[in-house]
Amino acid sequence: MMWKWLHPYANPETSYHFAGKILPWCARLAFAFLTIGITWALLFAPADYQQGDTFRIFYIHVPAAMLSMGIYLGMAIAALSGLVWQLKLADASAAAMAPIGATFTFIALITGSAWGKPMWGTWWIWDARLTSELILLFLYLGVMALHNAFDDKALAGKAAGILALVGVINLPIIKYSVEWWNTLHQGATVSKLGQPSMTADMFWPFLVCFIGFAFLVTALICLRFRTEILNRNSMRPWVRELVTTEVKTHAV
Amino acid sequence: MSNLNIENKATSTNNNSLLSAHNLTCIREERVLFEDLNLSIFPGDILQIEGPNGAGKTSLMRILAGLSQPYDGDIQFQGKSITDQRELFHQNLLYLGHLPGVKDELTAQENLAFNLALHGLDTSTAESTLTEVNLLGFEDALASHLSAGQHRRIALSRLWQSQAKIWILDEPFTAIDKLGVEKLEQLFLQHADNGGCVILTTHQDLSLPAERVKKVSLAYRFY
Amino acid sequence: MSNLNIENKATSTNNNSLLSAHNLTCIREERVLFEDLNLSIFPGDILQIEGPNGAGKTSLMRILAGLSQPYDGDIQFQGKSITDQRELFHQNLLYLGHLPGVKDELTAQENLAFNLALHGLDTSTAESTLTEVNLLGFEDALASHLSAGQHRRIALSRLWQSQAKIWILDEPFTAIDKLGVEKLEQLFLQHADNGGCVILTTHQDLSLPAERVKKVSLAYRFY
Amino acid sequence: MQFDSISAFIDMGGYGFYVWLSYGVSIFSLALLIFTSISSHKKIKLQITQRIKREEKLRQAAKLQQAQTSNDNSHNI
Amino acid sequence: MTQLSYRAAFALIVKRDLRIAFRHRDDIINPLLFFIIVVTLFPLGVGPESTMLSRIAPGIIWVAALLSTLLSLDRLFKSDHADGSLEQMLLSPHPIFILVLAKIVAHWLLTGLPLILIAPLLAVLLHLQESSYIALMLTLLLGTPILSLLGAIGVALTVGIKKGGVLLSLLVLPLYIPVLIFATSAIDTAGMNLPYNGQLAIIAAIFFASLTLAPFAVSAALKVSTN
Amino acid sequence: MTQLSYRAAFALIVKRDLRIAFRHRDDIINPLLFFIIVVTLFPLGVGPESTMLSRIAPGIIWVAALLSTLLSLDRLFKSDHADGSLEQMLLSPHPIFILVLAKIVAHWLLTGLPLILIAPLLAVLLHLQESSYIALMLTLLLGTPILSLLGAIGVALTVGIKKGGVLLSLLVLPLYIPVLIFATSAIDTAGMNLPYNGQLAIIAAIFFASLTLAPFAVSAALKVSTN
Ligand code: HEM
Ligand SMILES: Nc1ncnc2c1ncn2[C@@H]1O[C@H](COP(=O)(O)OP(=O)(O)OP(=O)(O)O)[C@@H](O)[C@H]1O
Ligand SMILES: Nc1ncnc2c1ncn2[C@@H]1O[C@H](COP(=O)(O)OP(=O)(O)OP(=O)(O)O)[C@@H](O)[C@H]1O
Ligand SMILES: [Mg+2]
Ligand SMILES: [Mg+2]
Repeated sequence: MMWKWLHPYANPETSYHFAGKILPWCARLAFAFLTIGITWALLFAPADYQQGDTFRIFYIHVPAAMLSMGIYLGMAIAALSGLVWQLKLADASAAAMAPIGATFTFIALITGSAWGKPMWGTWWIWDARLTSELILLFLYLGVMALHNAFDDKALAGKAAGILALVGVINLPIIKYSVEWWNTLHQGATVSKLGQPSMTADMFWPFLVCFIGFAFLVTALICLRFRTEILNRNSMRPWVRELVTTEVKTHAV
Repeated sequence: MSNLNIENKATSTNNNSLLSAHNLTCIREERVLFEDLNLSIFPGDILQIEGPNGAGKTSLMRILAGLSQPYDGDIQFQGKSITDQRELFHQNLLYLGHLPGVKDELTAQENLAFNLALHGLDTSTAESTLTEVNLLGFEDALASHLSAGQHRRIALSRLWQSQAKIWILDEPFTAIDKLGVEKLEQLFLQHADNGGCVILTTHQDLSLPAERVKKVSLAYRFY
Repeated sequence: MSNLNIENKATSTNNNSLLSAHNLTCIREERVLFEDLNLSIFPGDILQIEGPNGAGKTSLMRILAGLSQPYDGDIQFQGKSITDQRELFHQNLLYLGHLPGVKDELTAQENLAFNLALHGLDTSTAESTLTEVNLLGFEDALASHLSAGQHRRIALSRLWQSQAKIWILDEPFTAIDKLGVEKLEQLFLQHADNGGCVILTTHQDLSLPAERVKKVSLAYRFY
Repeated sequence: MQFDSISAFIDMGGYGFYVWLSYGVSIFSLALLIFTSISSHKKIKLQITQRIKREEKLRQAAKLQQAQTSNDNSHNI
Repeated sequence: MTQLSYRAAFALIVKRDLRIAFRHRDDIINPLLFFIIVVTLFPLGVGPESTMLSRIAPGIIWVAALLSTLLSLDRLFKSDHADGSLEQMLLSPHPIFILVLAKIVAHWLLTGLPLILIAPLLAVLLHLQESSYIALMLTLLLGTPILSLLGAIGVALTVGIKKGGVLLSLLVLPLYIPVLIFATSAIDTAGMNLPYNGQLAIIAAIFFASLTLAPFAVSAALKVSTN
Repeated sequence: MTQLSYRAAFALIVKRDLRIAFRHRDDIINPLLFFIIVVTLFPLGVGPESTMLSRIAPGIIWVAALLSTLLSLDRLFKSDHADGSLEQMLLSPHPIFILVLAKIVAHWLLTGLPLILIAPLLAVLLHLQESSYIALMLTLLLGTPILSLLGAIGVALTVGIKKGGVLLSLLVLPLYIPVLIFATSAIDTAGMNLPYNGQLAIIAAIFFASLTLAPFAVSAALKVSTN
């Protein structure tokens, strides 16, 4: 069933154009939501009664942290379908997601430690959540390095797909192990900064930011996905035609 | 298809072929090496794949052996796709590539014996087989202490014991001296006469009777 | 010395020889490969070292190039020992061994340009030189993406630009197709005519005029 | 509006450095990601056009070569 | 032609790998020496106080074990790939996962086992608490096979890549982290005379999971790498 | 034929090595990531308490630096030997120590330098004392070139040997120990707000000694290895 639905989009040319069509809309929506959301977060949202204005980091940190994990899940699903059903496009989308996910992981780490310094008095502690996020970054970098290491993009997709899957099996184990390890040595640090009960005037800017980031991610995936398709199909006639006509229209 | 010149084309319904390739296409680095190649090999055939450097001979041989996946197309062993009967196919296949697969840390004899055992063959004749390839006196020498040609001879010695029907040999004469080349050619002939087939590439001329050797030439395609 | 058959023996006082070997002995794994070998090469010579696999051709070539030390004996360049004038000798030497010395990470052109620059030669002609070895269109391809023969062609392309007098080439025709072999042979002839000399091994027959090619044959010694 | 003045906005209740560091790094890394994504898309297109041009050149060279070799052959025969 | 049984094919490959390693006996001794040297670097780097050393001893021993396994991973497929024997094995008429499993077992026999045997000595050097010794041995016994199994996936993925050396560590070390955490936590717990069955059970679970899954991942990866 | 000046030959080889590394950009990033990952393994192994981590931080950072340099040493001559380019360089009409020095400098630029740049970040992760930062940077600046120089000797000796990987560590790590000891002692001293010129002076002396002697040792070793 899924086959039937997927079939028209399993054609690289169709997917290329489809991604090209939704890309500008996602980009516009992302821009709109993010400008509103960030202005709201920085200027209009109230300061937290305990954490003061550092709470404004929340509006970036949490969406980034959530997306970093969501993208990994998406990448693993894409890699699985690439390996099992030999969908070449799934490999391409997995390849497109890795750098985006890595960037969001990086942002979550940096904003987290910039929040940690005023709140906990240190840039970094070896807390369960922090550590597993750091390891998530390593997993992303491994997948990216493997993608880069192969010249043949089809092979690279398969190899990186295997790694992404092994990583996804590992991820819950890591999370679990890190939590256990941490509680054994010292009390949970996270519970101390238990989530403040969020008020509506904090929740809405957060939601707007989150949606904005989600659209940005979609737009970026479309863009990189198109690049990957071109890279994998560069000897196809339709790619040649597309590129030459584009060059001509640019020249005119 | 303009550049392909295949003398023994066969329809895919012909089932007494040992190995057949159907509509093979190979693309490397965006260059099409060959396209819609069809090819059938029958017992008794000696098939030489010709072509200049970079034409795609090695790529074709690796695809035929099942080591690489073609961009498109399908390989059949006795009429069935090789992916569906990998183990049976490999029992009937002997492939030697540019790399001889000889371990430097083992002696000549150990190398041969391992290769034979891996294919379920009797290893007790390993020593006498090495004599066939002029390695008498080097049975116990580590492969790393042998010259380029002696090294390759270890790999080639498997041929004398092989019970595989299909031999795929990528430049088997590399670094082999003239006497050795002659001996190998005789062996190919004998193998073909016994109902096997040989697919090989070489840039040297074969001294086998011309009517025994079929040729496929791959031209060099620029785009 | 029973197994050596050296056609152009020269006394060691003969000083217009480009390269000469005096009483060379090489022992590998307690086996004497050759003993008291004397050998002189003059401008205009093309010297083919013959012998079956494992006779010691590569060992001899490496000793002549100064890469290995002989068990006994001495190599002289223009009458003086090469160890006393390493840099001058290396300016006049081009050695290509079994390993081509081509970096997989560099493109064909970068490989050639580096080799030329290392010997103080003009690198601007690198691109046109690659055309000589039929690598037109592959200048910017990474060497790792080329076929076995194309890979070796990159290494051989140096010959077209070389200003070294002495060429020592160990099986230069490995993996090279027929047209390529022909072109190389012409180049050797031209180099010899211009006052250089070529020392090479190959298991193929040379198609050069027999009177131009001098031969040294190393027999295989069992003890 | 939560802030009275621009300087209060920049100061962020004493946490300016941390807040602006977070926003700065985030915006910078996202901008970098967007930039590299766009530029690699352009680069791949450029590469393909270059390859098409080079193939054209090679095709002509091949034709020339073929013409020459067929001449040579006719001599031999 | 007789078809080899799975057992015979497995034994054949294990024997061959052991023979190659014993031919260069250094191959067995060197990872061990590396392990010892890395462990001894720490007292030199962090100072010789015994209370602190004994605190960090489990961590150091396990990190050194990870690194020394990592360095020896190359032996698994790399040299076989470089000289073409891997290709020949993939072309042999046996299921690939048998060959893969045999190579992994040989690797563990050559690197994991010696490591376990030498570990008590290093524990003495680092003043490990006496109550932790058994936990150390048990975690090593269950943990080092996991290192070989997961490492094999990394090697199989990078075997076709030139200079995969450091890339390999990037791929493999994150996968090793759970083993590291549970093992050191078990040893620490044992040091406090508390029961550590929980951690051991989890390590055992990881072991069985990787034993069943890794050979298939490795086979798939090898097919990709040698394409 | 014009003879290249020493300077030009030196620059030619440095440029080539940098280009090869930049071609696979991973070659620069990966040793760095290895460094980071190894450093993060320790907190996972020994536990997250910040006082203990800050005590052992200098040792961990330096041991990780040693190991990451060690792993990248292969790049120095190994691949050049495997494809025959080393032979060709030895046959070039230049003094060998020029070539050797050029390759070592390129190696340091590609591995030592990035390490120095990333070190402060890792120091943050390990809660290094604030007063130690400058000492950390200075010791790395003087120490990492020594690692490349001494490492080159080890690689040159093992380049002809198959699977020299772990043998290399055995040869090289003992040579690195003095650097490790003086560097960590300098950082510790700085952490106590005491002067550490003495240790720095010794490291500088080792640096100059190895700068003058190592290239010759390497040249001699290479000649033996390629015989
Ligand atoms: C480098 C440091 C940090 C990292 C790597 C990090 C990482 C994460 C991750 C992975 C999440 C999970 C998102 C999800 O469950 O979907 C998260 C959520 C969150 N983080 Fe952080 N964090 C860091 C520092 C901080 C600090 C210092 C604070 C506040 C004082 C903080 C507050 C939060 C909050 C409030 C959430 C949302 C919790 C939820 O809704 O589940 N984080 N962070
Ligand atoms: N690294 C080595 N260690 C020990 N002995 C060696 C080594 N290399 C070669 N030999 C011995 O030296 C002999 C000659 O080797 P060499 O490579 O010179 O032969 P060759 O004439 O070049 O042969 P081929 O035609 O096969 O290349 C070999 O038979 C071998 O026994
Ligand atoms: N690993 C690779 N990656 C990308 N492209 C490759 C690779 N190997 C070969 N190619 C490309 O495929 C083409 C054919 O290579 P192949 O090895 O099949 O040639 P061949 O006919 O065997 O040549 P030779 O006679 O030189 O061995 C080469 O020209 C090269 O452009
Ligand atoms: Mg080939
Ligand atoms: Mg030879």
